Amino acid sequence: MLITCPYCGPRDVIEFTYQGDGNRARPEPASQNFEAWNAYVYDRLNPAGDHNEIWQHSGGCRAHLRVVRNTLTHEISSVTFVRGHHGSASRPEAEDRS
Amino acid sequence: MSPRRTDTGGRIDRLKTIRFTFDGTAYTGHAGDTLASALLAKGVILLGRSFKYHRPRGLLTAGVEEPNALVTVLKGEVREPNIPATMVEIHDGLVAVSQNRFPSLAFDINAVNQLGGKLLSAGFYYKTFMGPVVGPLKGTRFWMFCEHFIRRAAGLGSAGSAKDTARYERMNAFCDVLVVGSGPAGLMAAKAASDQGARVILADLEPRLGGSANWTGETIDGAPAADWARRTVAQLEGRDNVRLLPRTTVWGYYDGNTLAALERVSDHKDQPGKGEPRHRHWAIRAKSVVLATGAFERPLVFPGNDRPGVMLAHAAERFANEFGVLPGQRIALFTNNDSAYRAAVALKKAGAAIAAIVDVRPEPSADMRELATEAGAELLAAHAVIATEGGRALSGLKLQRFDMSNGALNGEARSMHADCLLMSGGWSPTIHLASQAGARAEWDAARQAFLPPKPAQDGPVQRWIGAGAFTGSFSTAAAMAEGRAAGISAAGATNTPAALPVVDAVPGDPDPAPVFEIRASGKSFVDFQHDVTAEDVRLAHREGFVSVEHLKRYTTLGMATDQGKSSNIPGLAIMAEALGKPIPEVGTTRFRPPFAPVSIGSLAAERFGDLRPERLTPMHDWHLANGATMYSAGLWYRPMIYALAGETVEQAYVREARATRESAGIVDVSTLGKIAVQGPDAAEFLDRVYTNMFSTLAVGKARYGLMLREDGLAFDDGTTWRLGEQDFLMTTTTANAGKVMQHLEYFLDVIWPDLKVHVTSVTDEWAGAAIGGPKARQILATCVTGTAVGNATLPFMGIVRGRIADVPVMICRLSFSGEMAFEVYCGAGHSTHVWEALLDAGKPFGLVTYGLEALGTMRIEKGHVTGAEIDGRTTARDLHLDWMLSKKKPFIGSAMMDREGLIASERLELVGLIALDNRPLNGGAHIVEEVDEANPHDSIGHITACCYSPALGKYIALALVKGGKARRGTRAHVSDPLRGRFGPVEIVSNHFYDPDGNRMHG
Amino acid sequence: MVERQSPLEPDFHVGSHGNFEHGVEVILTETRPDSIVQLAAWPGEEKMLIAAIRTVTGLALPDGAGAGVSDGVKSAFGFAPGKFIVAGEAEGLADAFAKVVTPVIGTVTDISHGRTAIRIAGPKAEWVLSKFFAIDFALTAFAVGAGRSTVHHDIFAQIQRTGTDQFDIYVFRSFARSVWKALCRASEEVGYDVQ
Amino acid sequence: MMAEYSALSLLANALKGNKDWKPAWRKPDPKASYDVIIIGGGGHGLSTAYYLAKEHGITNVAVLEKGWLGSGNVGRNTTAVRSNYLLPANTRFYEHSMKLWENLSHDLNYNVMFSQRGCLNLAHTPAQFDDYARRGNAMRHLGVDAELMTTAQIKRLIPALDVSDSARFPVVGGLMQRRAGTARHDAVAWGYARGADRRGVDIIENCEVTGFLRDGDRITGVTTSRGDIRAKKVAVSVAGSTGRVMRLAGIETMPIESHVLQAFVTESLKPFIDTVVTFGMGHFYLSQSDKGGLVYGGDIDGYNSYAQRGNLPVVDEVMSEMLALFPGLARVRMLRSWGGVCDMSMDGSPIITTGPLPGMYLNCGWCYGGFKATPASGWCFAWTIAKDEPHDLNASFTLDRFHRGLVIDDKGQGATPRLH
Repeated sequence: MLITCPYCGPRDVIEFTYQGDGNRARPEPASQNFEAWNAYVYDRLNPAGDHNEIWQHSGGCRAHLRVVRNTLTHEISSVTFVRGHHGSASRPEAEDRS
Repeated sequence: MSPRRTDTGGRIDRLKTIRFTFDGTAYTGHAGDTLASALLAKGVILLGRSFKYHRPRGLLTAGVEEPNALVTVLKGEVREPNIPATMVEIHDGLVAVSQNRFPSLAFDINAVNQLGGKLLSAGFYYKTFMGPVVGPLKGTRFWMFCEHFIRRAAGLGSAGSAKDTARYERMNAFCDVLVVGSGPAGLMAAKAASDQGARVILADLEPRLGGSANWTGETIDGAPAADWARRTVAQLEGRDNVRLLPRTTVWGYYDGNTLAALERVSDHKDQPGKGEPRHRHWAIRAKSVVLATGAFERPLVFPGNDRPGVMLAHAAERFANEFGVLPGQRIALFTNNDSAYRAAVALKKAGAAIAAIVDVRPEPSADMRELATEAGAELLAAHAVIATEGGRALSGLKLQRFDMSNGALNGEARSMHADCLLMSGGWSPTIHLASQAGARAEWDAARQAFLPPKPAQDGPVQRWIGAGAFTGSFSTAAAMAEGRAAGISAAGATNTPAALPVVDAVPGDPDPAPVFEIRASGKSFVDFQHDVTAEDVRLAHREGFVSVEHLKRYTTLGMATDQGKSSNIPGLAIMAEALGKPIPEVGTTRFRPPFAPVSIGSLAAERFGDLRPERLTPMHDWHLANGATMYSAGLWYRPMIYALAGETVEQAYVREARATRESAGIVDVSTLGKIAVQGPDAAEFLDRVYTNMFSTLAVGKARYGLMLREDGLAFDDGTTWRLGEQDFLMTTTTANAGKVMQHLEYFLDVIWPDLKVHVTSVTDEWAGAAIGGPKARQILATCVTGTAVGNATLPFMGIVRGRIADVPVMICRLSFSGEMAFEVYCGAGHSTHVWEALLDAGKPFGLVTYGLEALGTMRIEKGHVTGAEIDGRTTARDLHLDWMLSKKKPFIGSAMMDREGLIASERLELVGLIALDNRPLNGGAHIVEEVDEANPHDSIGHITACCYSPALGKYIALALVKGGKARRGTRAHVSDPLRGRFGPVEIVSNHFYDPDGNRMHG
Repeated sequence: MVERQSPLEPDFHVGSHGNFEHGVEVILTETRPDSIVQLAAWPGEEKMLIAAIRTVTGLALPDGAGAGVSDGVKSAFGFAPGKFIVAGEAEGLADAFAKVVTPVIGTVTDISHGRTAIRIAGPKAEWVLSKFFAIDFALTAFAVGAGRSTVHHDIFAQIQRTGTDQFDIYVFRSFARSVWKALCRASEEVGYDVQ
Repeated sequence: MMAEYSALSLLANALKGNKDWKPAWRKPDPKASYDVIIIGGGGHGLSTAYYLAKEHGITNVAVLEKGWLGSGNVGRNTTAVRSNYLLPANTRFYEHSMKLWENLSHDLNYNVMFSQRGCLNLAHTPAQFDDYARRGNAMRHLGVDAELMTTAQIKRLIPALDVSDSARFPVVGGLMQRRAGTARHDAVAWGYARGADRRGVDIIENCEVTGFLRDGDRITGVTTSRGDIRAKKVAVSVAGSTGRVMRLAGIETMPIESHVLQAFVTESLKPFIDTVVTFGMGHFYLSQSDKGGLVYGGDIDGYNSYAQRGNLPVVDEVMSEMLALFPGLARVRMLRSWGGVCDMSMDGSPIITTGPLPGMYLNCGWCYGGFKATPASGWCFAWTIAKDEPHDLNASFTLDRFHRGLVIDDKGQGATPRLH
């Protein structure tokens, strides 16, 4: 499986660490809404189909990526930085050279 | 030259003689021979024994799909079992032996299994061996008794335990177009794609590229097809955008067009070159893939079809044309299609006598009749072979008239003499890789075969393109046209018409008659290696195992080393007939990697003999040179003890710990995780990450911190030093360094992207030496320049910068040992220099080096926790660290840490233990209220760490015990049935030694 | 100043090794720069940081992910969004950057001791590296000067292409000896020199 | 009622050319309603049906299987059976399973080839040896067999194992459970199917559940590809597809992720190893099937998947660990690999419970442990369905334990399924 890192370009899955379900919303740090906390920590959508998930390019630029991947076919339809990197030094080199 | 060897033709070099042995007998062959062709040339017909009935078997095929002729190749003590003789290239000194026979291939005791016959029918073992309900053999015992013998009768070759001395390697490759298969279609594809400037890789599992061009005897552009192939290969070799990979089996089609291939680099050589691997494991990331993998010929199912001397028609053609070997002198053919006629002619040309062509079809075409005449063969249309004769080698066969409309046999049976019978049951495209890629095969009634799906126009991105026999285009001309087109579009260009090489091929209709089995009395084999007969398939049907997967699993059809390459379709056909359904409704199995068996060594590749890298501290060589016994901790190596001559481990660590508490000791702490936390929001970030406050920490001071997981359980601990307003140095435990780093990065990237904080691993930047003991400060005073180290300048948890032996150092006064102690950090490249300077300064004060054991001993005496206590199941409260849980702010885990399960009484809590019987304790021992050595029960906890405490003069331990805090001052017992250690202990506080910390505050 | 100790010492054997009788196709060495600095810009401040690199080193770092430059003495390349490695044969590069890279722009982290730089050069350098790293080393995909962050199992590596057939590999010091031994072994097939 | 299987019936049939064997189970059409519907014709669903009939006399039961019977993980696992867990809740449950295994072939009149050849966990550092001692002692304090082995004893038991000091991770000892072993996985599914069928249970293949029939909150049946079927009780036993089926009932999230786990088998070999062995410095387990193939596996691929196909990194990792233990196997060849979809729960332990909706019963979250659990899982689930309350053995395998902080985390990894 290849994941196209917005910074590093297409890389083998061996370079990435799976960080799980990207739909989970972490409550405000001070929140006392325990149901929300429990849902955030333990409950998963786990869809059969497109899955919004987080991967860290731990064996590369170490950025966290928001990936939409089909759990039935492993087809990846989109990869973006979780944290916006608007800086010009974040464009894939490939684009600059093609 | 042997009588079976033709004088000319083929890929072999008749001038080069190769010497090898098979089952201890010396043979000769020629360069270019496979073990199969060389033995066949010598008239060796019997090459193996079948799995279940141990029936004698000869060659069925000439290639990778061979189910019968499996051998073990020996390289000294190292064994390579189950290799098809058809895939072994002979070289001088090759040693091969046959398998699954005792005492010999010719006489095999287990052949008695054949008498078992119907008793050993499919699935018989599920119905018996259950044994008596009572007595010594009840339960599983009787089965295990039988199993012992069954296991020894089963199995093919033997694996060895001698370490393979060969080298294996990985190769990561990237290309625009990967072409799998180098037949006419593949060669055309590679050529066309490379013409477009694409980066091309062409792989073929055979040593010689060219595929069918090497043996069909057809001519291309007026020259023998084999010559055309050679010319084209030479052309491609010259292009630097093309990589040719002969002897390379593309076996796996993984996600994202990642394909796995096995290159047999040096198996065919007497000796590999210096540093040359035996196998290379290619991971190929291809933009697009051309599958030109050809097709497999199918056997016909009839009584005695497994007798040595019965072979697939194209295999005989290959042996004759590619290796110059005749599989027999007097040959008969049995077919349901035209392709066998070409084989008949080829063998005739090669010098064999063709006894007859037996064709199940009533009216072979005029072309075929002509070919039969050309082959000098009697053509028996509407006939079938109903039996074969001979012992361990074919001597003749029986025929009868056959009506393919109803499968009926009629008329007089007739015998015929022949020493070789060639069969052809039609062809099945090699769609395995496409199937791995997720393609659903489609049944083609005309071809009587599953074909790959046609590329969908509006479908998703086309990952692969097919060409040649793979798509069901069995004619060479069509294959070449498809190959060229596939190569061009794979390269992303548009196809333009161009003149194609002119093929002069033997005529033939690609569609076989829908005949798979001749039903007559006697064992008719479907899966040759596993001895699955047509009757077994019908039995599976009778018992309801009718879905294709049940058929496979119940009869083991297609589960042998050939994975059913030649048996799947005949098996399906017989089941379909039993069900009265068309074949596609029985279904086909999804093929899974690998296409053909792959050496495990190649998959381990560079990690064979080197599973994990060694992680070394900067003082590693010094430790080794100075008598340290090293301890493997994760990937790190750390000194365990520095034993003096004759010392036991306990004596050594007791001496080291005692000396440290009496004067001073020094230990390498470079493995501690170190993370630079920098930026305007660094302090705020640490407040959120740690349970306690860090924003209040003054510059030049350090603080002990505790982290929880989101779920509220303890995660990691360590000290963090504030080096500047926006600049912190965090330390973590050695084991969790990587996990903590990812934890921090996750929160910064995903949860709090607004925080301006950078985290960087600087574990390897700093070497660390912890020096502790009553004399520690004096020692520093004598060697540190540029700063004072007294209480005023360097109070507890203070940090100063100075120099030792002209090297800049950073010193923090903190203590794990419980003594007055300092951690001295310097650039890793200067570590040994500083370490030795400290030792020199320490000599007059009796400074000793100490290792992990003494470190552990002193931490147990102090009751500090490590990974043994922070084990992912304990809370801060369980470890009496609740004083660190800030009430002033939320932090990671704060919302979850008070859930009912985490604050329940009866949780395991940290306590100290003192052995009342003054005997050593064991890690992992359990704690009970009442000892019951006979049948231990009611554990209330376990020991996490233990030692002999020189400070207390007792054997002590840390333990996690149910409601432990409340049990302090009470008695319990260790219960360690695994090691027979039982005895009384006193439960005490985990702070055994200097609980008020007077010594370290000093 | 005290000479720095190389983590490779016991396994650093100058000379020809492996299949060198058939020609040496790879040269392995340790570049030992005095300074290796990691620079990281806050989002949006990358251009300022690139300017700072020019001020301190005179290197004109091209903009763009993974872009880099090397003048033979000093090198700089991007390895992550807004993050750069600068290496040079001068002590105290970190201090020099600390003066120029203000907290508004980003952070400076000295890793001069923490990383070991191994250089592999020669016609078979790509071939040998491809035995370990799953990235495309072809010149068309990996330009001279450019940088890459990648990994071989447990070993994280930052690689800069400092020539058509020359690569500088930055690895964590504690892993350097394992990496070195693996590279030597993998080069035996093609014959190699240690210099 | 079909004939008992025995050496005699085998002989009698052989003499008649094996023409009289009857189907191992009927292929009935679904009735309009049942007392209990079990969704999932895998090992757990079939054993649940079997014990409902055998232990509780509930025989008006249908097992609905979407594809072919046993097509899920019962036909895809590496067949190890053991009860060597650390935490009491797991140890007790798996030990109950072990006791059922020990009599299963007789109970089912079907040879499931349960072979108690032992399971050995290798330790590679003194600290790990103590960890295994803690686990072994925990087992012993619950009456489960366990013993520590020295390196020398291990070398005698597994001659091919590399126990040299030069190994990257030398073997310093191990934890052995003698009563552990392996079984023939398909036979377990077929044996339970035949056993349930003989007691009147309808096993309905190629019958996909497409939705739930409800009366308000209450589940009253299912809609299927073969029509609507009503039932007093509907039990869900579809580990691997739990998320998909629960979604049909309107339950969007679960404390479960579906992950693909790969397994491998080598070509058939003469007897090479007589026990199940696991590596302590990675994730690797190996045994040898009676046909001679070495059956082995490692970690899940580590990302959500329902695809039953894995990728290369795990393949390479597993083979590397295999050769670290058995360097003599480098030239032996991997014959086949496949993938199964695991229900990875948030603490690595299973869920067997009533609910979460009225009329519904749930069995899921088996992680790596499903096959060995097959008998006890069905036994406990049948009890829970019949009595509308859990048995002591599965009382702690609830769905709400996560939120309440009552997790059963044998590995101590927290809510990170890829680490369990």
